[in-house]
Amino acid sequence: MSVLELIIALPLLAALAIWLGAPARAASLAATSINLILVLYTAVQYWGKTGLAFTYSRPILENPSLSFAVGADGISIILALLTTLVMLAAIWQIHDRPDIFYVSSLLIGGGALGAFLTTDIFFIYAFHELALIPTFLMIALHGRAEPAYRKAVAWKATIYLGVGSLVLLAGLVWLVLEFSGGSKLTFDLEALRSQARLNPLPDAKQAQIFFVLLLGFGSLVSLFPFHSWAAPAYATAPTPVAMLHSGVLKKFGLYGLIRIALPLLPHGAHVEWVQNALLLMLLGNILIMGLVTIHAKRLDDTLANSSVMHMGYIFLGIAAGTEIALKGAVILMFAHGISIALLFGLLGRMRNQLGTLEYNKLGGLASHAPAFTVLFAFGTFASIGLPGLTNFAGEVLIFLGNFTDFKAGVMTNLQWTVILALWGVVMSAVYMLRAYRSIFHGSPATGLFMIDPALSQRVPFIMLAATLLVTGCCPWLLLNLMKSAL
Amino acid sequence: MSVFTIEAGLALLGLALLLLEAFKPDISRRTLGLTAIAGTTLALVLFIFAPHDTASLPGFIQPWHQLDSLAIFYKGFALVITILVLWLTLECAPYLTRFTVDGKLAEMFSLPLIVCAGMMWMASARDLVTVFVSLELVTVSFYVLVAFARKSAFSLEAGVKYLILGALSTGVLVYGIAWIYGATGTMSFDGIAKALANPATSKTTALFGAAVLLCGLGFKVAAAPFHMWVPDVYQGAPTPVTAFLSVGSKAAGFVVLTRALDAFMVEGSIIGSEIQALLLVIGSLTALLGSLPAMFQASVKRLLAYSSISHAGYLLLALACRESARFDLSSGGVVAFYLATYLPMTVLGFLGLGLMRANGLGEDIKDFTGLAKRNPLLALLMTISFASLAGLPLTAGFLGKLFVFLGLADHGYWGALSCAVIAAAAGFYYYFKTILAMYTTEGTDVPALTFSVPAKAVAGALALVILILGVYPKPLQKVLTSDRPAVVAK
Amino acid sequence: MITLGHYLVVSGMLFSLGLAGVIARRNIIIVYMCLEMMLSAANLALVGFSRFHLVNGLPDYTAQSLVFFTITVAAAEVAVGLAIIVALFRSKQSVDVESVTKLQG
Amino acid sequence: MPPLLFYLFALITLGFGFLVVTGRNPVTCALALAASFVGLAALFLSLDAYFIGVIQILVYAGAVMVLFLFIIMLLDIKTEEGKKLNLPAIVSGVLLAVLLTLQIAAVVGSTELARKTSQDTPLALTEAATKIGKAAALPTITNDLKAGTLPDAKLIGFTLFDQYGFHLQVIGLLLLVGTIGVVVLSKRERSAP
Amino acid sequence: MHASIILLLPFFSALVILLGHRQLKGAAVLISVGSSIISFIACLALLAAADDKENTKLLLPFLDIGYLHANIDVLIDKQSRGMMFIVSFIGMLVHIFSLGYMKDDDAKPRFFGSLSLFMFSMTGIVLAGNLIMMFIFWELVGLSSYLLIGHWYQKASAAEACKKAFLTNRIGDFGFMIGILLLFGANGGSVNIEDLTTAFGPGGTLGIHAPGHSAGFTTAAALCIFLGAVGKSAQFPLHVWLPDAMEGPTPVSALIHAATMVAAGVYMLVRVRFLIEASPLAAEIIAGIGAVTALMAALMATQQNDIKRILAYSTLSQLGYMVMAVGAVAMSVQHGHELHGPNPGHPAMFHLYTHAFFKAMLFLGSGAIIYACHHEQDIWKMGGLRKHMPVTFYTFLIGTLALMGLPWITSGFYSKEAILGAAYDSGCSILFHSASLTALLTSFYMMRLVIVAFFGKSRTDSARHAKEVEVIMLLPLVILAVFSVFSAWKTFADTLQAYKPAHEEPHATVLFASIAAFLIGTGGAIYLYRGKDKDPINIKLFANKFYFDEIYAVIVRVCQDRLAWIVTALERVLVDGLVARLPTAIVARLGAATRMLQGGHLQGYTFLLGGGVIAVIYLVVFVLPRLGH
Repeated sequence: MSVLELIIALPLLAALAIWLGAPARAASLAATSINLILVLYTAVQYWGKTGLAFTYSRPILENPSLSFAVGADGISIILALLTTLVMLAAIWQIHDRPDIFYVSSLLIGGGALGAFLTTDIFFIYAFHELALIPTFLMIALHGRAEPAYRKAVAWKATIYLGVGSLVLLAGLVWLVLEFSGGSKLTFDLEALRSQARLNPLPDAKQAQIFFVLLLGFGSLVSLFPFHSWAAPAYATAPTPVAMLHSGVLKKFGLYGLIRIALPLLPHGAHVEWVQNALLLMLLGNILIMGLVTIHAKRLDDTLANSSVMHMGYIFLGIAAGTEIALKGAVILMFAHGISIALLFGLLGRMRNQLGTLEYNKLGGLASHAPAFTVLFAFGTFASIGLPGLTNFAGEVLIFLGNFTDFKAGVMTNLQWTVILALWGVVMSAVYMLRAYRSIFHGSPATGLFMIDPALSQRVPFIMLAATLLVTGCCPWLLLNLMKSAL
Repeated sequence: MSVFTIEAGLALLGLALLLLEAFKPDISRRTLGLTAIAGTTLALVLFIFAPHDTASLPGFIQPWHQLDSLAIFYKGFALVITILVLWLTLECAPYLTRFTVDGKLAEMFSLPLIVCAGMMWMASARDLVTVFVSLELVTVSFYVLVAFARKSAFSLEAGVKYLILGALSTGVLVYGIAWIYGATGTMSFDGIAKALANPATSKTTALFGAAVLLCGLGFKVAAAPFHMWVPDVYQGAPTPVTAFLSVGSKAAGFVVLTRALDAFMVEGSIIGSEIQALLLVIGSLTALLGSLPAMFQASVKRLLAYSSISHAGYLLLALACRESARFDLSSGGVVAFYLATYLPMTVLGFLGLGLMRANGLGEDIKDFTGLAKRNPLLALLMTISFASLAGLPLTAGFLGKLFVFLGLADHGYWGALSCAVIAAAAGFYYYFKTILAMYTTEGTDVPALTFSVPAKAVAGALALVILILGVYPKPLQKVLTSDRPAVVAK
Repeated sequence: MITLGHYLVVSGMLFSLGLAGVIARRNIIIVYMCLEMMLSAANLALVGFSRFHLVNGLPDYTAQSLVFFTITVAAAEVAVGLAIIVALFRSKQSVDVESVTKLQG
Repeated sequence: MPPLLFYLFALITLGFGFLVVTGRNPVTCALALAASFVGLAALFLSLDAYFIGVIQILVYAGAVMVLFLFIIMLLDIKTEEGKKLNLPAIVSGVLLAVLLTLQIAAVVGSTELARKTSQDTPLALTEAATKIGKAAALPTITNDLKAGTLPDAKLIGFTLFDQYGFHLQVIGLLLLVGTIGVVVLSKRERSAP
Repeated sequence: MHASIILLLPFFSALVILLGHRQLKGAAVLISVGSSIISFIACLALLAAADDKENTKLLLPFLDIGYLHANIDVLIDKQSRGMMFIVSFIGMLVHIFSLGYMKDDDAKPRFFGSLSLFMFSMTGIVLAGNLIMMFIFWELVGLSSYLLIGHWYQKASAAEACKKAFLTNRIGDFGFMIGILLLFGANGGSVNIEDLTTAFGPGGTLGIHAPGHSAGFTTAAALCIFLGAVGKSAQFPLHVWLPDAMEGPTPVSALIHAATMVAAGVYMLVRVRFLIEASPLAAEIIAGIGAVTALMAALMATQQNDIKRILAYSTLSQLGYMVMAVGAVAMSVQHGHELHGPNPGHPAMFHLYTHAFFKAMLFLGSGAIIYACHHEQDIWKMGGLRKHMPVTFYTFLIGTLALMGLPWITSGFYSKEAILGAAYDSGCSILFHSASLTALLTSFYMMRLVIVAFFGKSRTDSARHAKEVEVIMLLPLVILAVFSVFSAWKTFADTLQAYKPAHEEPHATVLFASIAAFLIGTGGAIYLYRGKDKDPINIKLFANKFYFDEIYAVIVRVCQDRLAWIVTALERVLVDGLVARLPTAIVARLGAATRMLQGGHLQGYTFLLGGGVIAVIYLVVFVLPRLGH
């Protein structure tokens, strides 16, 4: 028994309890709060350590060797922390909704925790899929649009994610076959890793497998051009689902690339054609989606598209593959998760109170709801990448990480990409500030009225904003958890 | 008590029940059904404790029957599905009787026992004659069962279609047997394998025989392009019979197919590689032809029929991937594993359908609307069943698919793997369409559904099996770990 | 001289003829007859092969046993089949294959 | 069998078979099928399968065909006259038949065994008498063999009851199931007229 | 120790106010002002403890992995100490001034909180020991500037202005970051200013004579870094935000948009002057941009009517001056002119230092006027204020004279002369001429402002009823006026560690040009504007700021919004179409087609079955064996 098993099981058990009739809000809040404490406890325990900790394995199949193996290193703990924080916030902010909101939030969160804290490829994959079902159902059933539209949106997301998962599965299977070595197939990540260290594959083959994994993981993370599910899905999804999926679950693809693809295929991402393809795709995310976001006329569109756009930076970190860049990518994953969850959470409240999110109908909300405005500003400026909030630390590490092997006068494709990507930072300021300006600045629009949330309703958002601030000012808090080289 | 005695006893019990009904017409169907269930359960218990080796069989049967792990597994499988089908028949009786003559169901309880015995014999057959006679016993029984609710136009139509196409396939099968016999001079699988490993055997003749034989067997397992009877017959047949067909009959077909392929693809076989290629083509085609039309089905029962075709495709692909040295679940094992996982999820699906019919509902997707509100438990169980059919991780269905994919990738059959992946992706769509309907709340304010405690218990148990196998497949693997000699196509 | 091939070709032609009938005819009873023809064709092939796969200088009686079983099975199938056809006729007043097209799609 | 006879019976088999496929009247078809089976039985005989030949006539041409006729009469099925022919079905049926025949012919052509004639592979009856193993326990068989005649029915009987006892039982069960099926499927409902 | 107080005190002040501004109310003001005063005292202590030994020390960890050490480490040397004094001193005065100016504002806590945030960020820039830290605070001053400009966010113009300021700065930061990345990469992972100085210095790995030196790279890096300064110091072509930034409260304009933040660009350029000195092309471009900005802004200033805008353009112009000085100095160094003594100074920094005092004073003075005139900002609606607000007038006049560079008396004269000297030494006569012309224009428009606003008769009621402002606002004015005059004097400058260049006898031409510019400009203004109620000159091009805003609006519309529209449409049609819709449509078609096989007709099924058998036979018997399976 490992504490991680408890962490994974708690939300799922709470969901079961609610289904069996336990009071939804109390049960889910209790479970997530305990979970947060547990994750913080593991973080403290892990502080300064390296390698996998809290490992425990329960074999479930001999050959191919599958086991329910848990274990966490810094990345897992950071993402688990992200999950529990967002989950607590998402659940806390649910207000006057049917029980299924709590259940699905718990399932999505529990699935994400499972994916981040297990070390067997089989379960990593499985838990992610588990979390996708409630996402799909919630968008289709409780999305914020006409039934026909939201169902179409849910389908689009599901088909993309489903096909992406299958491609991913193919890639994972390929990995397992290549790296299982001698006589037995194994899904154990550690075993595969040691095999990969002993007998690395030829670069050309690494590149092929990496590319398959990239497509699979990529479509889960809305890598351009497999992104068109994301924006409508987030814009339509019920608030907790939008928070949890865009904040947490989406990070799974990136986690997989960092955790599975890169260690096993260290040269895969650097073979020229793969790298160029990846760079083109992530530039698509940053530049094209940046422009698309600029074009957005509603807050939900802006946030949803920006969430797609920001993935490009994390991919940039993965493309660089240097230690600094990868750690930056992890920090940015954390940061983006918190900030986008914060924004989606606030957006949900706005939608409830105002009934519209169109910029040309909004204005001057800062006068009515100052606390709300401050919270939103945290999200906005975090998205923009303002120093002092976590996103900046991640982005700057990614950029720096791309320049660690810079030879004066010779720019590689990677470095040119960074420069183009930097322009995306400008674009994100453009659309976020435009949004902020249209919503909060100016004179209050007639007929729209919004008040600050009650203090108890503010707590989840304050918690997220505070996280952004604390880890933004002290990113070494996160870095210290990632002492082991990636 | 030898396994054969149990099987014979089962068949005799079927006969006895028939006689009972004939001479005591006023016997309640409940008694009949429970007797049948009790008998089959007893058989299952006895079977579990019976000696599991060929030597324990009566001497006269030993040339024709074998008891390897595959046979043991399938026999158990057949008994379990029979119990479930009998029980399902009892559950569905209220509406089934509306379509049967005089509201009688007696044969619905006795014939499955005979079918079960037939399937068990098929499972251990060592030669084509045994295969033929036990297969025909099963088929003819199914002719009757499919058309049993003959007052329903659908059931009757299904019966006619199954009859004509089934007889056609029997013809093809016998013709294939004839040619295989012609090519090899023998009808026992061992002999065929030996002859095929001998380069002097005429390759063309053997190929022709094998191809025709596989066409005949392909019909039984719903392999494309011999699958087109499946949707119509599954949809038209009474739901318990459909479950029986789609699980029991198909499983039996796959056993025979496994045995035939073991012979055809024996090491050094002159036709091994062609047969393997054929399996890949047919398997891919089956997976696709099952999945693609399923996306447009309005009837869940028909949808499940298409899904069963698609699953047959994966199973065929699994058969195409002969043993991998790195893989304990050799191809027969993967097939067995897949079927073992396929049993609870399919039966659970049909069970749900049957329960809905028993509550006076239809079988269309729209009838599932709001099920989560009307009966949350049933909705959850159906969700588990469909999720597993779709191959969602942490359910049993995923592991089966995973092993198939592993096998295909291990051999580098990328084309077939792509087809399988496309089919699985389409599968996501249609299963989730149904799941979505269940949780849709808008629409009519419909009354709650109720169903009996045993129904809950059985359905819950099936769902639990799906979930447990999904996360803890080790025990099943132990059962299946093959003691059969490795056969590798070269 | 008459070789085994001759028999096999006759068997094949009979089988094909049956198949053609099964596909082309609309009367289910006739379709069923054609099916019987196909089974018989298969029997012919079996018997032909059994004559030429001599066992101890005698025809191979295992194959002929199968033929025996086939004929019996065919008889049983015919019985059941005709019963179904009768039931169909009773319900539709027709034995045309086009009377059973409700299940489709 | 002399070639001429073979061709004659083959022609009968196939010709009447053709009539089955093309006949407009079900009764004609049934009778043609019976005739075709008689031809087939003759071919069986020519392959030294006397018992099978006889069974073919008894069971098929006799029982089965009578059953067919009986049902046709019972149902009073009219000819297909007046009904339009399903041309595509006919064309495709013919096409498939032709293709299949060609394929089978090609396979036969490349089968070594198919070039053998009965003369090439004569039955070795007397030698067989010493080699028939368990069947030797039945003196009639050995005697017949020694006498140079083929104790066809005896040998089949021996095979069936010695080796295929189990299968025979299964077939019996199958026939029983068939019987039950017929009863279930064709019995009239008691309540309804 | 002092450094951490200076840096962190405002941070905590900002944090406390931000978190509890609803609860704190008046206390927020006290916290903020108090923290600014304590900072100032700490800063004085820093000056007192001054020694010339430069030292970088780690204050706080930030990002420290591998060979990346991007931490909060402070570099305390003469340049930062001097700058720190300016920041904390003017900051403190502005805090005090705001006590009066913002007295009636509802959102006072927010204002003071933002001000504290600004103090924190600006301190960070000044003390930054490495470029990443500088970038961090660079962005943060952008934020505080955003917050303060948008203080009255209800006004659409303020809301637009703050957005514009932030975004324009972002473009500059884009370049800055690239520059940092280039240096980071080239210098093997360190962007520590001292390390970089060594690397670019003689014998360094990146210096002009080093084997790895690449002119292109150095120029690129220098220009990228410079782009940051272009944004922050509002140089052409990114100057457009600064005039709009006057939408913020006037104390903010004084502190941020005149004295300190906008000067951060210059400060930073002087910090990395080794880089500019390593690239002749970059030096020329920088000097050129500075000169263009200076001249252009001066021209625009001549036709503005809003008192704050005139001062804003003046600021622009002076910033251009400083930037030009940076370039010019680098050019002269490249020509072998050695500026660095044991006590290096820099004309740009020196001008920054003097300019900070008098420009802050001018802004605060204008603030006092605006406050007194009930937020009237048009100088043509003022007039005659000399009598109503004598203290303000005299201090304002002193500031003006300092800005104009009243020879030998005011501090402005010395620093301007130093810059003119540098321009002269750069060997580029255009620089010198344009700088002289700018000086002339400066005198002209400032005199115009003074005459129109303070002399003549009051033209509106608000001007007529203007009263002298309260003491708390006058106090900073007076103090600053003193500094405006004396700050360039040796004792002062040495004590305050101004970055004054080692004194050289000014060249006669420079002296002459300086004085001539002062005289001609002043004379022209007096001649043209004395006693006028209306502007006698009307040059649309200048009044409309060379139409930059309009041109940029078109560029934004075409290059961004229209492009965004097109890209969005393409994304929907192409990407979504090709990746999502097309495959879905194909699969759906296939599905429908396969469904047709299932027509329900028995004959069709038998056909398919038979056909299937034939196809399988064909495949297995006739095709596969030939394929060599």
